[in-house]
Amino acid sequence: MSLTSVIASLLIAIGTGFYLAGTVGLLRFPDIHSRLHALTKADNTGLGFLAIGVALLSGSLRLAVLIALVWLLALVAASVACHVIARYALDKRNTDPGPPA
Amino acid sequence: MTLLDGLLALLLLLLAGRCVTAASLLQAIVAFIVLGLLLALSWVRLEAPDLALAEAAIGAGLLGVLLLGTWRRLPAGSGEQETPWPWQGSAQAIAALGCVALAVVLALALHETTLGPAAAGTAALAQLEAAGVDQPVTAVLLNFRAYDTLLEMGVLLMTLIGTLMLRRPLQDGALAAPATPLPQSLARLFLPPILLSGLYLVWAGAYSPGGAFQGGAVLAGAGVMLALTGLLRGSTRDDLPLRCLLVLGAALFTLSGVLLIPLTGHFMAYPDDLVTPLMVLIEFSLAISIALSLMMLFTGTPGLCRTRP
Amino acid sequence: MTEALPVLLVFVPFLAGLGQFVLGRAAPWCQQFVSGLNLILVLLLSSAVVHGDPVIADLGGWGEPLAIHLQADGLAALMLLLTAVLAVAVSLYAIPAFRDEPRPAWRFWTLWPLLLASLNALFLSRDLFNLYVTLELVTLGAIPLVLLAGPNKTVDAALRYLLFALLGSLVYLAGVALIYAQAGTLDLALLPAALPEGTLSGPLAAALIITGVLIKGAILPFHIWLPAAHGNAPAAVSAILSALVVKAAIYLLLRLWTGPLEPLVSNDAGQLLGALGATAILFGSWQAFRQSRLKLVVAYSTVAQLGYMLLFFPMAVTAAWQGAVYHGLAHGIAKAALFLAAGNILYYLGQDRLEALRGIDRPLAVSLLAFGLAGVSIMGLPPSGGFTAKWLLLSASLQTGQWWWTTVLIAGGLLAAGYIFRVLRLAFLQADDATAPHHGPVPGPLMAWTATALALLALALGLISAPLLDLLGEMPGGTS
Amino acid sequence: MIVLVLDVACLVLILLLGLGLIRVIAGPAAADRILAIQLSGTTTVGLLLLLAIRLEQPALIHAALVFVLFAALLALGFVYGTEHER
Amino acid sequence: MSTAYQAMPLWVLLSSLLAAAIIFALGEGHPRLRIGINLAAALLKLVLVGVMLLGVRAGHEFIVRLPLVPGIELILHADALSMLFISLSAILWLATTIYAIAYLEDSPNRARFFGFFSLCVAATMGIATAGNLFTFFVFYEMLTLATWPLVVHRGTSKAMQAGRSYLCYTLGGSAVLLLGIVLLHSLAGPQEFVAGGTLADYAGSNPQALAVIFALLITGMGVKAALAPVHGWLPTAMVAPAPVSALLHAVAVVKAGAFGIVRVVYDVFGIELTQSLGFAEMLAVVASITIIYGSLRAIWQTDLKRRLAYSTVSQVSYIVLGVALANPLASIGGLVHLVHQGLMKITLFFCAGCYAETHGIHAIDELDGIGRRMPWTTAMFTLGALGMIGLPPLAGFVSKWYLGLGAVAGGQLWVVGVLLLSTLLNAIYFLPILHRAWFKPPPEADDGLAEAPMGLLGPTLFAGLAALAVGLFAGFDWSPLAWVELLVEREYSP
Amino acid sequence: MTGFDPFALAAAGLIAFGLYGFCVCGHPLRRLLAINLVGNGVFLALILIARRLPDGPDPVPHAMVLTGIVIAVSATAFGLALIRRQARPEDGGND
Repeated sequence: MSLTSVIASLLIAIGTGFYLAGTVGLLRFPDIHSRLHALTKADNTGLGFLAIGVALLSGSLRLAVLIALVWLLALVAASVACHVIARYALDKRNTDPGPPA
Repeated sequence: MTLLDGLLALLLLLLAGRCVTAASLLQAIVAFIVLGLLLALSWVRLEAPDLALAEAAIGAGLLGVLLLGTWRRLPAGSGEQETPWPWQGSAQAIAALGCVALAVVLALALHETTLGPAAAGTAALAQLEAAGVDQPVTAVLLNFRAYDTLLEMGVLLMTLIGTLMLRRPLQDGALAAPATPLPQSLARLFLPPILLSGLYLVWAGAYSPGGAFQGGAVLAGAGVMLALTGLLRGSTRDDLPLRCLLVLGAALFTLSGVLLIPLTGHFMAYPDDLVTPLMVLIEFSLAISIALSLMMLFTGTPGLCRTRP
Repeated sequence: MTEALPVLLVFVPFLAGLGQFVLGRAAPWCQQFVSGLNLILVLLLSSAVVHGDPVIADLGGWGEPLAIHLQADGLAALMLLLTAVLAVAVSLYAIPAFRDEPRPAWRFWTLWPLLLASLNALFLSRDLFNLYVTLELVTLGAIPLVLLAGPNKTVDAALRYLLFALLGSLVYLAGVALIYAQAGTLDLALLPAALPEGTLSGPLAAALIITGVLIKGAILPFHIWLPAAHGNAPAAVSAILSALVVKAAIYLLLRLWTGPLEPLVSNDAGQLLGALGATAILFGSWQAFRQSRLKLVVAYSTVAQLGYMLLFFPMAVTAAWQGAVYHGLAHGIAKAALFLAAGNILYYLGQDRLEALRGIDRPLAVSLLAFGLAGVSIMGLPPSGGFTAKWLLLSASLQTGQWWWTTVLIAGGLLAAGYIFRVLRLAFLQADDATAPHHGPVPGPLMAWTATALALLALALGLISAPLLDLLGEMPGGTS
Repeated sequence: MIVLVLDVACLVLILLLGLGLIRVIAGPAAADRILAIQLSGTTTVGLLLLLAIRLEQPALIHAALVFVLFAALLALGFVYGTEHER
Repeated sequence: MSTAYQAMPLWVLLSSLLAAAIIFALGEGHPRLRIGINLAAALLKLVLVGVMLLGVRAGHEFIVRLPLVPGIELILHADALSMLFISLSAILWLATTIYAIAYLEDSPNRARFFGFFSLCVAATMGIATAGNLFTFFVFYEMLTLATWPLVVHRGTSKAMQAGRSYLCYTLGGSAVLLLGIVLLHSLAGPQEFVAGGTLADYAGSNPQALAVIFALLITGMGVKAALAPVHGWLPTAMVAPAPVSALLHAVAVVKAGAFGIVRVVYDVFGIELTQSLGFAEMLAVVASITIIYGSLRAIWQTDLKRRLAYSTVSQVSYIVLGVALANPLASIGGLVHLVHQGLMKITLFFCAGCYAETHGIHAIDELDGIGRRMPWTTAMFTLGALGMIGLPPLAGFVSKWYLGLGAVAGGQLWVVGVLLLSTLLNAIYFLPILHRAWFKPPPEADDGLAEAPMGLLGPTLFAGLAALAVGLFAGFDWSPLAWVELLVEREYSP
Repeated sequence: MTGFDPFALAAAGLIAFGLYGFCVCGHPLRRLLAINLVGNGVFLALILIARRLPDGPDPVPHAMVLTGIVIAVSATAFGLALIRRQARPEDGGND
């Protein structure tokens, strides 16, 4: 087993761990804002590690660039989504069920 | 990997059950959207990356947004606690029993039929050489069974006309621009990669997973994003160029099918030396029509225009 | 040369619809041209079919089992003929009916040729999946047409229609999937030979396909979407929906039952379908009798009349085959006439509540005549196409010794007389001057006479059945 | 070996996705459910990347890219509605 | 030429069908043109019928075939029996048309009325010339439909009530009839009307089926023929205008039913088969019951037209009785009554219409002294009434005489009793009217002589005198009696 | 192929759940979701069927599913527009 594989495996394992943290956070944190916090940060870090690991394994620069792009865009998207949801939650403080009247 | 498949299937079933039994409508919608994500993974597992792409663009892009947006438009509390009607309990029980029985029979049938010849499929793979494209699915869609695809464009056009008929009067305004500038920045940042990947998918359809529909759906997603963030707005004025583009795919498809009859002797057949360029041309025109149709199905307006600050 | 006819039948109206859409405003003359051309093409096609084998077009030239074929046999030719005749009449009727509303008019003149193309495509299709696409095309063309009467009034009906139509076609598609899994082809001509025997999926697929088509065809208990949709649409559209769109589903059932599904279905299934049809006849007629709005009476009448076509399945002899198909033709023409006549009444009165009908026989004599004449065919009284069909079905029921269908047929005719005469009776009543309702303009001659012409045609069908039944031919695969 | 790692990672991720569904069910607020969608989205992207390597299907990276490009769209759609009628 | 001549029944049919179509197309305008078309069509038909009558007498058979459904033809066929009915209808149509033109002067919806009127006659022609049960049914239903608008013509709620009852009875009846026809068809294939019947072969193998079919056919036709207990529609239909009542009772509807029964017994089952299976006896009993029951009910009616209506119930059954007795003499009596009753009853209804139109008289007790004010009308009424009672040598006597002879010849003496009782009852309900009309003093507001207008009186006189003539000149060569004798001779001598 | 394919179960389950949902749900949006469940189940079944070709997945069912998805999406979008319109009928007429 090559060094690349080992490093990649390690990275993937770490990434998966972050995912685990994110999910647990989503489930265990008490309110919406802290859940947001857990989710976006942990998950995107996890995705980052995963992406690097996968990029190492992909063995082609083109794909590696593509994977990097995936991660970068995911970061941007997640931050905007998180921001928008946070604002929404702050504005409405509405509770489920029921759409706003 | 079998374990993965099993888990996927299990989650699919859980979500489907949630979707129909959830007390809150939003819960049902969210369950459905997540089910779409899992379905995309299932397509991957089932060697259907084309469909994974389609599901990604449709489920996450168009359909999810429409579902959530519709939920927001409903009056408060609608679809939540439905007033029970007489015999509801027993009727539900009967329906449930019937559906369980159906599921068992269906599963057995599907299990039983996973072996056997596929004359049409074998023929399609055998004649791939002559089809002008390397990707079997694209070959079936645009050449072997192009007629279905053409009629499908008719479906798209007719639902679009129907949706436009539901538009309310005097609403030429854009979506109120979001309160923060962030979404607009996001849209501006994402627009080029979305457009690029959409066009790439159309192009790639000839030899790898992708195609007119996947590409068109991604392009439509770009439009949805622009409209959501207020960069693009619906307009009540419909204009000729837009209408031309909406029917471009179907018209080009039909006309090439009809006009080439003297050369080929069959409707919707293509001469050997022209087949590849024609396929690409038709694929792009279809993608444009699909993208615009889906986008306007979203906005529900006959026209679109840019919002100038 | 004749191979081009099926292709043209689909693409002439299809391109006309696209052109109309691009044009952006109503151009009724274009549709008159298209419907006329369509009729000529169908006549040419029928003459080709009656003189020999079916006309087949291989799309793309890829051959069996891969390519989609268009095929016109006697059954398809008859349905195309019905469509073409109604297309001419409805297109003429719609000129004055939509004259004053430019935007709905544009949509109508766009959607209607597309729907015509879809119907033609459905009747010509020889491919199980292509039939799914055309079924969807037909319903998704029909629903926006329903909305033409004004979204506020019709949105509930359209939504219900859409939901049922979608469910129906997906259930159908599930059956198609199972069929493909076993046979590896979708070509109707190859399927009977390609389907293996003794599998679980075979009957299941047949059941799914039939159920899906029944939902689309608004057969009891799946009829609940129909009355609202047909009763609220503009008259020209109701005529198309009742005469053609639901008929298309039943057509499909006849075609599949005698074709690819033939080895998969049993006599018990036929009896079950017959029972559904009988229930539809009795229940639909009874409901029609109870309605207080004219167009709902006519719409429930459609629920009932569709049931007659289902009586073919338990009997499955040539007389029943001819009777069911001929009933489809006669009902199509007569029901279109009824809806157009009802549309004229609505146009004049501004409403169609039955109490408002008192004494309208003077201003609307021609429309009322059309209603009455078409009613004769609906009731199955001679001399009319409806009677010929009923006669054939009655003979079939006695021929097969299934006398219980005889009772249903007779009772259905009497119930139909009940609701038709209930309407005519009101029209003959002297108007109560004190409650004279507000009246709109009297419908013009084009509106009045297209309805009457169709009604007369429905009667004439009773006299010219021989060549038409000749065109239809024997029941496919039938022994008697 | 590497295959095993990928498989295990996939399994873990799909399990996490399943766990995240609890938020879909439990809520309580609408925003929580949207969060659950976000979580599933990111997890799916991760899974797609892993599967792209595991199944040697580079096209899946494109699928992942499409998912990412539309990742924020659902949240935007939820918050800002659909039609031009506000 | 020869085909055109061969197709005479078709032209007879079309003469009134086309008239109907033109009248509908003309609409409410052009009253003069409409009258012209009406009269011209009626005269044309008379001429055509005359030509055909000569042909049939010379032994020619007119037949037109039109394939309708595979295996089934629409057959128009003129034989001697048809001619009996056709001639009656053609003559009375002319009279009724003139009468109706005068009667409905200035009333609304005349185009509709005359359109359906012509349609009604066309249907009657079709029934008369039908060459098989299928064709018979086609026109039988057409008659039902064409008569309904006439019954409800006045548009009052009472008229609507009558229309509904008419439809319920007749459509129910025709459903039963259709069932019978289809059953017969499935048993024996397409059957044409042939003297002596065509079903003898099935008597041995399937008598139960034949019994069911016979019952269905007779019940279906019995509704129109107003056999008890399915006669209920007839008295209520009296709300229709007088020409319609005349048409319903004398020419078209009830006669169509009776004629149908004659056809079924003679030309489908054949007399021998009918008798051997025991159907004839039952039919005779039903007819007798109807005769007595109708007369009894007539006695208690105070409305003139209702009394006449119950009289019709009773009198039409003479035809059925004649056929059911199944011997030549009784058959002559029954068949000739088809014509005789038609002429007498139309006279009576024309008179009733004259009374109503001229003086607004509907009830019998308003008729006091009417003979002085309307002597001509009342004279005709008297002729008709006495004929109905059966006073020699009037038309009714001829019929009853032959029926009685037939009963005696057939050994069914109880029928003679029925006839006598019926005559007595006829006298009981007609003579008081005559007494009132001639011998009671008129009410104080007597405005002297006030005869009905010529348009009404003319047809009345014509019909009354015709009724008189067929009785007086029954022995002559061209009388209905002679024709019927010829007919029966053909029927009973295979 | 000895074991039971979990996706076959999932496909059957999706169809059954969808039908059940259509039967018992009153709200049109829920019914629309249920219909889409049926659709997804059918598509899943078709893809399963496509897999049994020895030399690579059968492209015909794939094409069928793609066509089906387009139809389902456009019809669903139309249905959603109808539902939105139904939810606020008071907003005036056509145009």
